[in-house]
Amino acid sequence: MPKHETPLLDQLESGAWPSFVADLKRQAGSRQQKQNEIEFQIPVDVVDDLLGLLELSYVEKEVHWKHGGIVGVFGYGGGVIGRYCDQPEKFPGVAHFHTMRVNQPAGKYYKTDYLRQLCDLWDFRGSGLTNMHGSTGDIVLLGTTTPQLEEIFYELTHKMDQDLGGSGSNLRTPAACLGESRCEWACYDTQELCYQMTMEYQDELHRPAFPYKFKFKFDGCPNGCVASIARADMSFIGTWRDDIRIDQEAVAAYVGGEIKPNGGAHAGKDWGPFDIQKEVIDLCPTKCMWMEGGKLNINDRECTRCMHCINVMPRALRIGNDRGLSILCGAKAPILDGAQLGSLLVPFMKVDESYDGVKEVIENIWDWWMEEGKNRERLGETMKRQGFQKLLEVTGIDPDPRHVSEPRHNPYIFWKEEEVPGGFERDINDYRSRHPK
Amino acid sequence: MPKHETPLLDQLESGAWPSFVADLKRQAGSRQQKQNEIEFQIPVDVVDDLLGLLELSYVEKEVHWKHGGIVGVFGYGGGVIGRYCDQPEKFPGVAHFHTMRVNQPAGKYYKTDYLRQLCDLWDFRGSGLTNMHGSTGDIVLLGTTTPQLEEIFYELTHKMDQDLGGSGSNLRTPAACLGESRCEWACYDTQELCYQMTMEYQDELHRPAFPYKFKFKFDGCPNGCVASIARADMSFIGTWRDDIRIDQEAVAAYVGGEIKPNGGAHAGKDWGPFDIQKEVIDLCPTKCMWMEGGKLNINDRECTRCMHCINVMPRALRIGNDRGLSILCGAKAPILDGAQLGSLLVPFMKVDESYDGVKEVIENIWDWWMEEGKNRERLGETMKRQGFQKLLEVTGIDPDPRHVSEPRHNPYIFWKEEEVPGGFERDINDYRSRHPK
Amino acid sequence: MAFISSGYNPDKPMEDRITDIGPRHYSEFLPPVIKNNKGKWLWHEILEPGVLMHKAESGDEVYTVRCGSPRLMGTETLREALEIADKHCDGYLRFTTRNNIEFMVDSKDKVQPLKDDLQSRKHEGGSYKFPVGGTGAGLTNIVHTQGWIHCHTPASDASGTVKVVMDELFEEFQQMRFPAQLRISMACCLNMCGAVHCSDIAILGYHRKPPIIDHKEVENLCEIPLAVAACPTAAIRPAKTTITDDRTGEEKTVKTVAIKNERCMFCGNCYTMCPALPLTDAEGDGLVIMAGGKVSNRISEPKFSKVVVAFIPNETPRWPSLAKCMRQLVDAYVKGAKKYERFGDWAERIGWERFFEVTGLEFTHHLIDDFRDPAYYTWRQTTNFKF
Amino acid sequence: MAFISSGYNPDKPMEDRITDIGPRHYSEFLPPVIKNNKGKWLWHEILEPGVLMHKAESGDEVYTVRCGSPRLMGTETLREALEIADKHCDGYLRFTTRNNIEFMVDSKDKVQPLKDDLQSRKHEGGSYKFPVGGTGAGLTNIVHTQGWIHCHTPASDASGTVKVVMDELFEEFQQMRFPAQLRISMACCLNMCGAVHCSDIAILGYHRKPPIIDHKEVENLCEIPLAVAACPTAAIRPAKTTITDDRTGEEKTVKTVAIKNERCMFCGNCYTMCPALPLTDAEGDGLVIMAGGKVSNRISEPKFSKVVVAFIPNETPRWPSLAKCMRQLVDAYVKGAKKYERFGDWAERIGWERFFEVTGLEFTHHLIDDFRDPAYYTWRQTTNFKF
Ligand code: SRM
Ligand code: SRM
Ligand code: SRM
Ligand code: SRM
Ligand code: SF4
Ligand code: SF4
Ligand code: SF4
Ligand code: SF4
Ligand code: SF4
Ligand code: SF4
Ligand code: SF4
Ligand code: SF4
Repeated sequence: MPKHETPLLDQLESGAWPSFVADLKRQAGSRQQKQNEIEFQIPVDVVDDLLGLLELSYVEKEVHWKHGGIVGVFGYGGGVIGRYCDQPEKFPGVAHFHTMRVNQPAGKYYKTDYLRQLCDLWDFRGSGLTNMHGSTGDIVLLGTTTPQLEEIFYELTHKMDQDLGGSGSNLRTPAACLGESRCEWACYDTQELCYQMTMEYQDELHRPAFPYKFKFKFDGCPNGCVASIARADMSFIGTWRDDIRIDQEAVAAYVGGEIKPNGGAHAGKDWGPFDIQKEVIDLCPTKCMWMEGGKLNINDRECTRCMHCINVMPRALRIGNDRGLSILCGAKAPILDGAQLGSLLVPFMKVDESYDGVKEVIENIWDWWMEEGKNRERLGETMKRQGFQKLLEVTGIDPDPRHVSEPRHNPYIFWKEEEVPGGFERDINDYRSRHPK
Repeated sequence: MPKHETPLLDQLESGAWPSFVADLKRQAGSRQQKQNEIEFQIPVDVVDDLLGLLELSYVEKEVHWKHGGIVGVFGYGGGVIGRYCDQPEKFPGVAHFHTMRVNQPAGKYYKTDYLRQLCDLWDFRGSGLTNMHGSTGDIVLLGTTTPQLEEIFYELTHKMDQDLGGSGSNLRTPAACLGESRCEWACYDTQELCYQMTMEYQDELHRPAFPYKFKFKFDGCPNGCVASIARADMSFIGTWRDDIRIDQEAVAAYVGGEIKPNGGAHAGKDWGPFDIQKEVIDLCPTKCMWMEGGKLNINDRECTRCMHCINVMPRALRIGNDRGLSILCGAKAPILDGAQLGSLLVPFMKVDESYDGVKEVIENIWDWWMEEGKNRERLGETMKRQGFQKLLEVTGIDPDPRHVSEPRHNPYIFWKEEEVPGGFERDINDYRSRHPK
Repeated sequence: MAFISSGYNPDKPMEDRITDIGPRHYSEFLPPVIKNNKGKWLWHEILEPGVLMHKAESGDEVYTVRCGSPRLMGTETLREALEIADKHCDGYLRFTTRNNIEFMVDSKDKVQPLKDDLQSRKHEGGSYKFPVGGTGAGLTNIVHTQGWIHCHTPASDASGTVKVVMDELFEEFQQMRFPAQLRISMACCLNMCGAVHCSDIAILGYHRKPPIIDHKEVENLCEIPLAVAACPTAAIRPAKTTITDDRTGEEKTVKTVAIKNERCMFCGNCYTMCPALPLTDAEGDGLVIMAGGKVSNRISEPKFSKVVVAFIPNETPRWPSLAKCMRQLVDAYVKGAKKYERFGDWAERIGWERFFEVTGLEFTHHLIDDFRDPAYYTWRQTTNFKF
Repeated sequence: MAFISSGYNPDKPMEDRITDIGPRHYSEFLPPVIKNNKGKWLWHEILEPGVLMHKAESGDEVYTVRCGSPRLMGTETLREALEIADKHCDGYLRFTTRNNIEFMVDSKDKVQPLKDDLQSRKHEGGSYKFPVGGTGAGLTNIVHTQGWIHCHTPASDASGTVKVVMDELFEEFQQMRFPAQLRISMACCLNMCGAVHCSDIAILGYHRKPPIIDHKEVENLCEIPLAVAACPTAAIRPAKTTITDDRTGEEKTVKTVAIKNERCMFCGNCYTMCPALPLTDAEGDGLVIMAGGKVSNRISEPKFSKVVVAFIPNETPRWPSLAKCMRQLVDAYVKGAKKYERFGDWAERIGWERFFEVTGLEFTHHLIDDFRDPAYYTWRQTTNFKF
């Protein structure tokens, strides 16, 4: 018997897609069932009350959570999102309903024993509800009470060897595509770099000292499977600078129809026989490919490594051998000044085991942004406000046409005094000697 | 014997391109020669002194004209640009050196008797120097003295039936491409519309009542030979909405190499034989053309009338029959807020002899801009500041996807109160009844 | 419910404290076939919707079966997934960047039983627990956010809208018959906790009424200068007003803020800084639909989604207008786009004037950019348009 | 030099006054063959550089011979052109929108004598008076402005720079061997009196030093609030300062303005409003080169020119660095562009990173946009670039 009637939510149980309502009900039921087995540290009916509160929102079409409260674990400035319900009398189970962000392992692989341990912990000390995963990448544990926060943290660190992720004005939990672990296109080890940078900057992750949040994301190649270019203050995207490796036999096999194009990604519809000219060569954005004597040719100097041809013929074309990454800066969601995609700062950098190159860029940027960034100003906005030139200056990177999609079209150039012979100070009397009034 | 030594300027007499220095010297010489024939009303050595002053600028690399002075003819707020030299002792001939703008005939055709009359007038009462023409389109008479302004105006109006053009915060002299007079692509009579609008708005042209300058330009087709889209607050650009007329025999003649492509515009270099596929069909920006059975086909519904195919094969392809014009608004040079190109406001309008449609748009825009435009704010800047929606509102034009190159990517929609059920006023107590603190 | 301590001593928080240990190293969690072949993959193939095979230099193969998930999952369902992983996959599984679950096996014969197992599991209401799909040129999971489940600023629910849209388009999750991959995202407010601003189709919660000012609370709850500074359009200024004390009935003057309603575009940023400025409103709140964004650099550059529907009301619980709109968008795309053509590339190729025609959506003044200087660059500065 | 009255009576300015009569109606000035066939033209052909033939429905033909002009012309030269028109063209001629002169005849046999006549006329220094050319896929006249000849704000001379560039590229004016038409423009200051902002190549006079403040004059000559408002970057604010009176030697406090030099980008807009803020400076002033703009809607949309060289000094009288730079730009374009490809379309196709390589121009920080919000849209938001 559900605690609250949820006639509206019930209508979301039908339909093929996994129903979160069904899931919540299942969870609510299991808590009821297990209340004798487990000494739940937060209300048994937490999920029932969540359903009730949600139903109220479905009826009223308004949110019923209060503006977040500041709660957390000692010494950390992030990792917990405080949340209180505005109808605690009706729904006492969710009067407190804080979220904990658990730093996911890079690439989001798990062993079941680890996750089971987490489930046990979370059933015991929390609502049992999770997001696998949050948008930033964390394991999100949804809903617990204030007294449990330290307990959970203690168990996570002591028993599971596992730390919290970020929230607040600090480095947020970095995330990576699966990269080399299972992808033939990874130009560097995204998981390892993600792990290393997470470890290197633990202090920045846990103790907010930034003007605002800051995100790292690691994509192994320009396909962008972790969408770093859209949602990371610093995006690390794999690339290469030598030639695409061509297996002409495999090209012939594609042309001959022996291998399905694009790894079979279009198999659900009859698109007709594969046409290398139409499907690859004509679609190459730089038009740097051609067939000659049955062989595929690429003028690699003109290739921008967009991945299209490689995506279409993974068995014939492979990324180059001289691999590294590009760094782009400033991506963010629209608040405050409009959304940004990452802007290219470092066209190419090799990744070595010291990670010195990467760290230098990161730290130069942070030094500047921490000095100059206004309160709640993302890196992208500081870049907009102070200019891309400033970013180059603080990172010691030379201006390069690769930094722009096109040169400025306004001629409003801010010359610096030291660049102009004679400087800016002029004497009006000297001027008037040549130009009487 | 030149009055001033001009060793630097002299170096601009060589070289193939018509030398303005040679021209100035010739003019200076002729004034010296004719000083007994003609009772010059301004100094004989005006051009000599101009050469001297210019040489000084070439030596010093600084301009020697003072900030413009306010001079003009009675009752007009424009048409004259006051100009005084900052070295009047050394160069008394150009102590005053005002410019008069004479409203050119649309399309800039002339009979020699008219221009000869103008030359006589200008030799007599001015420097004899002209710009044929100024950038806006006027005949520019360069350099006269203040007392001559009314005299010249009197002679222009009484003897030449000719008025001044614009300057200052008013309607500027409208200009047109040659259009139907000599071009097969004119979609409306640019000269006539230019003339009609000039006459209709004489008051606006001569008596500054605007926040800033305002320009009309009239292009007969999207080739834009008077560059209206780049430099007119309102650009009138011819277009059509039915089908491109195809002469298949002429198409065949082009394909067969009998007619040179693009009217022979590329004849100076061997580009190889004409290839209709590569040169026309593949370059069509909408890819709406194809050959079938030796015949050229156009899916006119998808054509954006970019003119390319017509430009390449003028004898085979002709503009449609259902012609009219598009109106674009807001083009301007970079001062103050950056340059603008014209933005499409009216996709299509027929031009009838009453010109009511065109006038209605113009006047609605002026009413708004005169009310809302700030001092020295061009229409384009008012549009930017108040939004394109406002322009639609004041002109009563329905929003249309043709108004945008793409819909907004920020979701920052300014809803109006009347659009939102229940309006904006809400009662905090009512809110708190559902959402206790 | 007795409090059971973990061992943590609130009086000595630093005792035994472990901090800054970071996440577990991913290598602990890699299935052997993955670990052995890391960095040595040669190519992959999608064997059928939801089933990938990756081939390594060593000759090894890993088969991945991907299945959908509502992301919002109780431990019950999660444990069920772990069970499956134990049963078929030696106790390993992973989650994708779009919240699908991936089960990996090291030989082909293990695929079918795994798949059958996953497909067979359903909730009582009839929905799949682990529907297999989400690969290739088809629909994958909708990235989304908290909505009414956990956040304080949403203008709509996330889980509900996602469920409705995935139900409407479910077939496509298990098919690969789109011209290219189609990425739908949902964010429940303008903060856009996701890559909603760069999605093929984005569903966005949006408020349409300016904040209500709770004058009694502003002074207590907010730093007024921060609230003022938070507003991107400078709609807010400090103000004073007279209020009646709830208890004493006395009038008193308090510091508060005033909002120029006509300058507000409802972003809620002031509310983030000041809890006394709530926005939520049954009639005001609803959804904006954006389309044509992308993230990958393939063929064309990454790009922002554009607003194509200014408002869809919150028709709980099944948002029929939303579902209909998504259907219109997807159908028009599938009908019109060429192979490999992403949604936005298709819209740009046919032109936005055609886009509104073929999708049947209405073009309203709301879709014309009027936010700051860059707005100009989205107007049409050419005579090149289609009738 | 006695004053000779036109008939105007300064004491009674309204007597006999004729105003608002506008320009002459163009139809008075159309040559008969043009007038007879207006609106009935069928097609045209460029017979050779500078010579056009237009064919009318009636079968009539008009032959146009176009020739260059420095635009800045004395009546002497203008009268010479009129003579030619009388001799060959029944007393008609016209000027193009780019300041070339066009002589029209109504039959083919009249073309050669006309052309020969035009080509034969030279100034003493050797330059042509009426060089025939300027048509088709070649170079035409440079649209330009006043420069040191007549304006008060130029940062360079217009006529001189134009002469130098046209001399350097003169051959191309009489040839049609470019991939497409090439439109060069010159404006002597940021006011850009021309379509410089949308030219294939643009030469722009640019100051690089903030205005000198003539404190003694500001109060007398300027409305300080207007000067303050004129500054697009808010670099100017009202101020007070102490000056010494020229005559009396007394110190007095005057109202003036102060300028934050580091916020100034030298646009000169303050000088337009306030003569006491001159900018001109021998070392500061010079040229900016922009490229890749266009006006026509052909194939691609009209677009702005981009800054490709931040500064070229005023090397009077023949600006050798300017000439060299123009040569580099034109040569690279001619070498690299495809038939029909305008300068900007070529640069975009090869990518700006290649553009700087093939033109040999240096890419400096000045070329990166940092003016206001739209600057962001010119940075590179993709990994797609060429090494
Ligand atoms: C939980 C999560 C959504 C989810 O359902 O997954 C989330 C939830 C919140 N986000 Fe977020 N953001 C989450 C990922 C993101 C992302 C995506 C990403 O990181 O890749 C973005 C867009 C990328 C970016 O950072 O720009 C994002 C952009 C924002 C913003 C806008 C920031 C901006 O600069 O535009 C805010 C507003 C703010 O910071 O005040 C915000 C604020 C919030 C707050 C804290 C609400 C607030 O105003 O204080 C939300 C708390 C909800 C709650 O009660 O649980 N959240 N937020 C995501 C974090 C989970 C995790 O750690 O894995
Ligand atoms: C004479 C002429 C240049 C020429 O050599 O041809 C000219 C000359 C001046 N222009 Fe211009 N403009 C001339 C066509 C233009 C054009 C081109 C056009 O009209 O197609 C433009 C760009 C288009 C536009 O209007 O945006 C143009 C944009 C400006 C501007 C910038 C306006 C803006 O909104 O960005 C200014 C500055 C101002 O108005 O204060 C300006 C100001 C001036 C002033 C009046 C100088 C000033 O700051 O007060 C110049 C007087 C020079 C003189 O002493 O003779 N002039 N001016 C052109 C007018 C001749 C004619 O009537 O035919
Ligand atoms: C598993 C995952 C990475 C991970 O670390 O979790 C992944 C895995 C693969 N991606 Fe991806 N992509 C994954 C998210 C993404 C994202 C991010 C997103 O959607 O938020 C993108 C960018 C989306 C965008 O542009 O908006 C992405 C853009 C691509 C592309 C570019 C496709 C395009 O047409 O633009 C490819 C290439 C292709 O599909 O041929 C690709 C190709 C692949 C390949 C084929 C790589 C490989 O060789 O193994 C993998 C299987 C593809 C498939 O599912 O059809 N992956 N891929 C993510 C699965 C998400 C899911 O559950 O659906
Ligand atoms: C005479 C003139 C109009 C006038 O009213 O004075 C004119 C006349 C013609 N133009 Fe033009 N255009 C004239 C200025 C322009 C301008 C304005 C400008 O440059 O300031 C443009 C826009 C330039 C731009 O896009 O930046 C212009 C862009 C065109 C185009 C588009 C070319 C392109 O590739 O984008 C064509 C079509 C063509 O050339 O095939 C064209 C075609 C023509 C044709 C063929 C039209 C016709 O059928 O008669 C005329 C002869 C072309 C030739 O000279 O090769 N006309 N034409 C102008 C001559 C200027 C000059 O002396 O050089
Ligand atoms: S971003 Fe590239 S390397 Fe990473 S998973 Fe996607 S395709 Fe593979
Ligand atoms: S990666 Fe892209 S740019 Fe390079 S050759 Fe392949 S399709 Fe062309
Ligand atoms: S704009 Fe069009 S109609 Fe006018 S002259 Fe040029 S090509 Fe002819
Ligand atoms: S006018 Fe342009 S868009 Fe139309 S068919 Fe010709 S080339 Fe194509
Ligand atoms: S998008 Fe907005 S409402 Fe939704 S979780 Fe993020 S901050 Fe909260
Ligand atoms: S909702 Fe946004 S725009 Fe409106 S007042 Fe608040 S901060 Fe300003
Ligand atoms: S561009 Fe500047 S300097 Fe040149 S004429 Fe125009 S206003 Fe004067
Ligand atoms: S020159 Fe321009 S930027 Fe500099 S102070 Fe004057 S108005 Fe401002």
